[in-house]
Amino acid sequence: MLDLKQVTVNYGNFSAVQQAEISVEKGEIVVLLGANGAGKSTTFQAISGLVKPSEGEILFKGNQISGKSPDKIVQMGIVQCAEDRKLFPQMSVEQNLIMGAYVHRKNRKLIKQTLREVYDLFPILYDKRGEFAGSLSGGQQQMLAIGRALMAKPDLMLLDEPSIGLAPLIVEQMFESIQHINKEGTTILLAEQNANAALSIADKGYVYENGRIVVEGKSEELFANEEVRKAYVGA
Amino acid sequence: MDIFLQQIFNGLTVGSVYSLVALGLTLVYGILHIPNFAHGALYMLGGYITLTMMVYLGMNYWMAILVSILVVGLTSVLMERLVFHPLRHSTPIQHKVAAIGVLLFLEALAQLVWGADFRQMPTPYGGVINFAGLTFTGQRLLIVVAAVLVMVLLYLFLKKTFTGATIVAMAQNREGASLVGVNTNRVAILTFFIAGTLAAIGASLSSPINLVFPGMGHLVILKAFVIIIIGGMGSIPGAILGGYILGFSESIGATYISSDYKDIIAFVLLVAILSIKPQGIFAKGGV
Amino acid sequence: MKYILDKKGLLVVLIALALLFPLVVPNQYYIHILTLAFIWTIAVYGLNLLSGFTGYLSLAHAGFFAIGAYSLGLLTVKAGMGFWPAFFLAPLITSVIGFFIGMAALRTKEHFFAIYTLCVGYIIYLVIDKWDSLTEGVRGLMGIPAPGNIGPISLSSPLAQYYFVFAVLLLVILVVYRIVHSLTGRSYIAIRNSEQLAQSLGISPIKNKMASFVLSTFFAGVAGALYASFIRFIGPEIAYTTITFDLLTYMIVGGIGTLSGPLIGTLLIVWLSQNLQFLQDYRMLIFGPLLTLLIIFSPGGIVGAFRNWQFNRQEKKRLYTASLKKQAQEG
Amino acid sequence: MYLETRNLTKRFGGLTAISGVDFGIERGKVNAIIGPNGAGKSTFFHLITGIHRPSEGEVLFKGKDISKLPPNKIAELGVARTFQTTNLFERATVFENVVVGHRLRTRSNLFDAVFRTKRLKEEEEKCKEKALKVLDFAGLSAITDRVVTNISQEEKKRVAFALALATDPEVIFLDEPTAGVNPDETEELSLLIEKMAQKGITVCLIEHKMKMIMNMADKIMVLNYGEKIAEGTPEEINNNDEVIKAYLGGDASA
Amino acid sequence: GNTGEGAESGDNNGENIVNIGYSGPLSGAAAYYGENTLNGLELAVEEINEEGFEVGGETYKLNVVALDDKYLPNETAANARRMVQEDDTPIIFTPHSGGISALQVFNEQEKFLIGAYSSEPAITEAGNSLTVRIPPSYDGYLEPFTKYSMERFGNKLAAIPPVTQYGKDWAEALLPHWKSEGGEVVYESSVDFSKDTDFFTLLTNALEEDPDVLFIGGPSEPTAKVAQQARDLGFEGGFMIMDQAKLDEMKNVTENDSYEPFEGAIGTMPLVNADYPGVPAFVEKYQEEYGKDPGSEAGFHYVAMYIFVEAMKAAGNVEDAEVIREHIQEGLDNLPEEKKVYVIPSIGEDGGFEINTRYGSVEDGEIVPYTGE
Ligand SMILES: Nc1ncnc2c1ncn2[C@@H]1O[C@H](COP(=O)(O)OP(=O)(O)OP(=O)(O)O)[C@@H](O)[C@H]1O
Ligand SMILES: Nc1ncnc2c1ncn2[C@@H]1O[C@H](COP(=O)(O)OP(=O)(O)OP(=O)(O)O)[C@@H](O)[C@H]1O
Ligand SMILES: [Mg+2]
Ligand SMILES: [Mg+2]
Repeated sequence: MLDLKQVTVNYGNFSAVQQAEISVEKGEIVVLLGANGAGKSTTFQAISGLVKPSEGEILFKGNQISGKSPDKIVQMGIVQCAEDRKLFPQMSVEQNLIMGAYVHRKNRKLIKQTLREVYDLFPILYDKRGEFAGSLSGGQQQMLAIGRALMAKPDLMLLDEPSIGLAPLIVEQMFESIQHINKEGTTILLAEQNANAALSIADKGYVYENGRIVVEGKSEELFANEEVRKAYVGA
Repeated sequence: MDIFLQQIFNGLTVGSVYSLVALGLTLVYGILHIPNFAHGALYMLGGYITLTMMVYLGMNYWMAILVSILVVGLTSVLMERLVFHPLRHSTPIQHKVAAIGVLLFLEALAQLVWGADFRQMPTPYGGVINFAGLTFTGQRLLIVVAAVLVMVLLYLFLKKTFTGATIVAMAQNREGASLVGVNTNRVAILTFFIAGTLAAIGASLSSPINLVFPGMGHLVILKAFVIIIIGGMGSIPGAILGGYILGFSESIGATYISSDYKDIIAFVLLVAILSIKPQGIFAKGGV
Repeated sequence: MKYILDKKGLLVVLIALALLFPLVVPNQYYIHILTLAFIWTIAVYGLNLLSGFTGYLSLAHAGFFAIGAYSLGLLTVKAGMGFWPAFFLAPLITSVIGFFIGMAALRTKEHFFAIYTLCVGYIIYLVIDKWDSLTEGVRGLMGIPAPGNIGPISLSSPLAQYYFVFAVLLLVILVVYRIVHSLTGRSYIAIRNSEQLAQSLGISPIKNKMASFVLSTFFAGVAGALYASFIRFIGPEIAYTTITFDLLTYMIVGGIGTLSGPLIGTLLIVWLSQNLQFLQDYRMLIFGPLLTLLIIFSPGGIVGAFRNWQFNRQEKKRLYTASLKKQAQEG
Repeated sequence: MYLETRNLTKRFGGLTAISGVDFGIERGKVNAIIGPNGAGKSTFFHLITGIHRPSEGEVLFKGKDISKLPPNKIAELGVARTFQTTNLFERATVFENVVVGHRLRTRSNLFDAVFRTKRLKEEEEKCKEKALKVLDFAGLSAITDRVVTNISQEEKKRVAFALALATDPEVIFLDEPTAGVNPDETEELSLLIEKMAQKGITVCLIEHKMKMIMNMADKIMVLNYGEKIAEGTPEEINNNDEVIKAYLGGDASA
Repeated sequence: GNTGEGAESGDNNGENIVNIGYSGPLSGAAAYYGENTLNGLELAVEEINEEGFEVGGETYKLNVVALDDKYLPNETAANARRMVQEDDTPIIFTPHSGGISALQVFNEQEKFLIGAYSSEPAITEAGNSLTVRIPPSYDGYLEPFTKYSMERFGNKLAAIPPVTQYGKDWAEALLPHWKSEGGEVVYESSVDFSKDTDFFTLLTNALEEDPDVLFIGGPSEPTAKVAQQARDLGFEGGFMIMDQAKLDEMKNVTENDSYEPFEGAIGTMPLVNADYPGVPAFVEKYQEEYGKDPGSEAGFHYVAMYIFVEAMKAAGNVEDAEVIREHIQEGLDNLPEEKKVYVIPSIGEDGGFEINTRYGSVEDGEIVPYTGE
């Protein structure tokens, strides 16, 4: 479904991602692991079209998408849920969600229905639907960000560290939700530091180190890998 | 009593023009996150284009305004593309200086093309209407009615349409908007176009009661700044209300306090408001 | 942070150039232009201290400049005071007024501060303009004396004034340099960076912001007083926003928040706008776009561009040596 | 009690972010605050460190009410803090960032700056020494001259610690000091935090990483919807039903 | 200084060139005014250069060095320094009192004449020996304006002059005179054309006092707007129009290009309607060149340039400002009749041209000369 071939991203002189090779199959949950600054978010930004790779190509369902603008990429079915959420703070929760369905703006019925699905998934958002997004706490905002991404009915959802700064109970719920979303048919590419939780729901993983992918494999393989265990699972 | 009502009407006229200009300014604030110092130049351009269409090409008033809307809108868009878009990652202060550059350029251009003198814009609505001891002129009534109409339409557009909502959304988080699939370039272009439109309408409506000249933008732009602060930057209702507040405070202030000091009244009012509420009266709330 | 002016050698060369200039090029016009440019530079240093180092963009600067100029003008012309006492009082009066305005203005932040001060500047202009009985209003104030003699040295010739203004400028640069490179200056920069963080580090924002604001108005007052004694005629237009925008432009073009930026920016823009004079009425047709392009292609101003270049070079070097080391270790 | 809050309450409009919290921080210990997102933990810190004024109640530091003091005065009393998001001066070096941290222990003013007085020179020296010392303590000696933009997230966190330490605090408040840091580095950061505590600095931190909290904390308070729902040792908290229900969930080791 | 060997008469293909300086607002809000003044100057120079003029056996031509000063005195000073230094200009024209004041600081040392276009009294009161004030002082208008308006309309006056210094000076001279003639000033305020977007507010207040006559002025076009809006608001009295505004220019911005709204107005005689000998030729040339009617500022600069040239001829010197100044009266005397766009018999003690002013009033939609009878 998604293939990154030899993708390199530079910020000025500095090379944040080097020759990344990633492939995601339909229906999978794939996780990118790595320390801070390893290059996970940069990879996501490249896929979403927010930064331009200086080398390599990105294929989505066989079509070249690198160099396309972010809105085109969303229309093609890739939606990112960014690390810093990027909500519309002065709009209500519901308006945020509706904006998420921007690509389906012609189809009011679909929007209504998806909205109901999202509220079912995150009831708290329903309770707070009239409040400004900016007044939610960190965890609630994260749910809203995921909910907003779901509103676009993406084929592939990119989740950048959804568990950051969330309480353990919420993290648990979050991963359950992600699994649930995946079961509904959305392919998921996830960046995480919480390797333990992430690998337990993922099919496959890639480990970044200083912008390079150093290890890749099935979740079980990564769990089994001594190096990875020591560095990221922390057990 | 008569004079009071007459001054209320006078304030309404001026306030309408202020509101239109301030609205454009406040909309663009959402994209740039700074007040666009070159907005006054668009207003000036609006006056000249309408004038040129009427006087040199013999168009009727409304056709001329339409052309003016298109030309000024496109100029505004061009300004976004050539100046503000490349500067989107830089700090507000740089925007300000770049905008000053644009302003100097447009004023010099107007002077080159149309000369530095005052021009009179003809109006088909020159008639005077006396009613209940009050004096209206057709043009003044037109200003008030047209401005209100334009503002209502704009408000509905922003509130009720998806495209309108994207303008609001983008004002709050540009990257967030692009992540939900909004073509942010297009929205920026649209916003600048609307701002240009509002400036052109404002200028075309008010020029017949004033004059057209290269410096005419200065008349309104500083006041528009005051307005969007009183109204809370980026707030649409704030800009509308602020425009009328300023219009009234000028006409009433000139009558009951002093006409020589009416400018000071407006600015002192603003400074007082900000001293008490550093975020402006209508801060928060968005659209 | 390696500022260009840190390099003592360069500084000495520049000073020598400025000192020798009138002797090598005895051109009244150039001397006049340079003297004026130095006066603007002093004002820009004030603006930069507040806007560049403390992070509060003031748009009332021309107002304070005018207060300095009018203080000197009124004290000498109307109160009959001698030049020197008036010259020392003028910046003090400016900073006292600055103090009270700062108390109110500094409650606001960011754009609000910018627009607040824009309005304050406008009010200052209106007051000067309307208060005829004191300021002579639109007529302007005439007959301001040139600087009085210092002992046997006369300061009335343009050349003497050039050196006098230059000396004041050097003093201002020295003072700004020392402030920026002191704990006080670091506190300002900390506030610019994050007021909340600075405050939680025990730095009092209000005290430091006030000090920076007052100092900034003080320099504006010095520049204004010099202006009044140099042009010897002042009108309300020196308080107008266009002058503020000029100062702002000088600062941005040179490089905001840098030590040499104000000097470089002012000299460059003054030079440029004089050289575009042949275009007469259409000067702004060229100047406007030039200014905009400069900002687009070098947002950090001239000094900023230079520093970026320097920074990138060092960074490349560092990466290069790091990779060499790595190779050596691996090899 | 060394530092305590009494009936501390903070309302934002209609929302009560903190309601009637009584909490005591013990000297020389590691105190932790946990709770679900939006429980009011950061707000609680803001109240103690003066960024917000309480709507009700008071904050007593060594018996003195500090709830009406501005943050800088509180910092002078020896209360330091870090923020949930690190905001350093990206274009300056690590050293330059930290040097200003000791400013509050110096007296030199504009006059000293302009005339380069002896006092200024001495105090600058003092600040520099302090900066080097805390950088060394934070394990950053090797990168003092690097520009902050170019260092890693974990290093930035350490710089933020160093900055707080440079104020010579008696007590330090850390808001999610290890958020967004991988497990390996988390461990190293917790070692650093423990080292602070050993040095005699009272530590109070907000964290979601339970394993770390359970290992490190001497005392834990749990907030939920702005209210204190539990307080006690790690074991007590771990076995508190209400806490499990509100916060920890089934698998507490996540 | 220009004490060197007359670089201004430097050979240029065997031609001797005298540079004439001009510093005025060529950009910004006052650019229109600046351009008008410069146009008059340039038109005169163009004519003079067709033949050149002879001084001490040599033929000279003129060259105008015009610099923009944006109305700022410091820029005027810088421009003058430049022109004196680089072009050795013996005369520098400047059309605003701020600039004039800034030049008076050093023009005597640097030895150049100021062609001062400003009726600000302080310009001549300063006692500067090298300043020539070109426009007439407005004192001459007070008497006839007052007389005419009082006789025709009544003695209640509302004064709304522009906020410029000129407007203030005018008002300060006019109002006492009006009162001394038995009139009453019922309203007094000022209008700022650079800031006011609409004059209805001001006029509503002024007309509330039921005046017989309005005193207005400023640039012609906005002044016309004020008059017209006063009519809109039902004002039926007369106008006294400060000499800066010209009735003919005011007419251009009316709805149907007529004097009708200004019925009963008294102002200076529009240059195009004046009966001075040089007017017809000048107006024709000016229209040809610039496609519009000349205003008085153009006319004055035109005639002043001729007078200076005549003075140079009389002095037998093109470079020494002091000598030229001494011969200005001769220049006035020698001015050819056909160049007399204004008739200026003499230059006063204070360095100001003394002019016989003419007045015009609007009666039945026509401009008629008013002679005071
Ligand atoms: N806009 C930018 N300009 C310059 N460098 C950048 C930029 N964005 C990221 N970087 C650098 O690129 C590298 C990779 O960053 P990235 O955000 O992709 O890492 P990450 O793996 O997502 O880390 P984290 O866990 O902190 O989210 C880092 O060193 C970062 O400092
Ligand atoms: N300045 C403010 N104005 C209005 N409401 C606020 C403000 N600051 C915080 N809140 C609200 O107070 C509540 C507590 O917020 P706080 O940031 O203290 O939570 P937290 O426990 O730190 O959460 P997290 O773990 O997500 O950081 C939240 O509902 C938040 O939306
Ligand atoms: Mg990331
Ligand atoms: Mg928090």
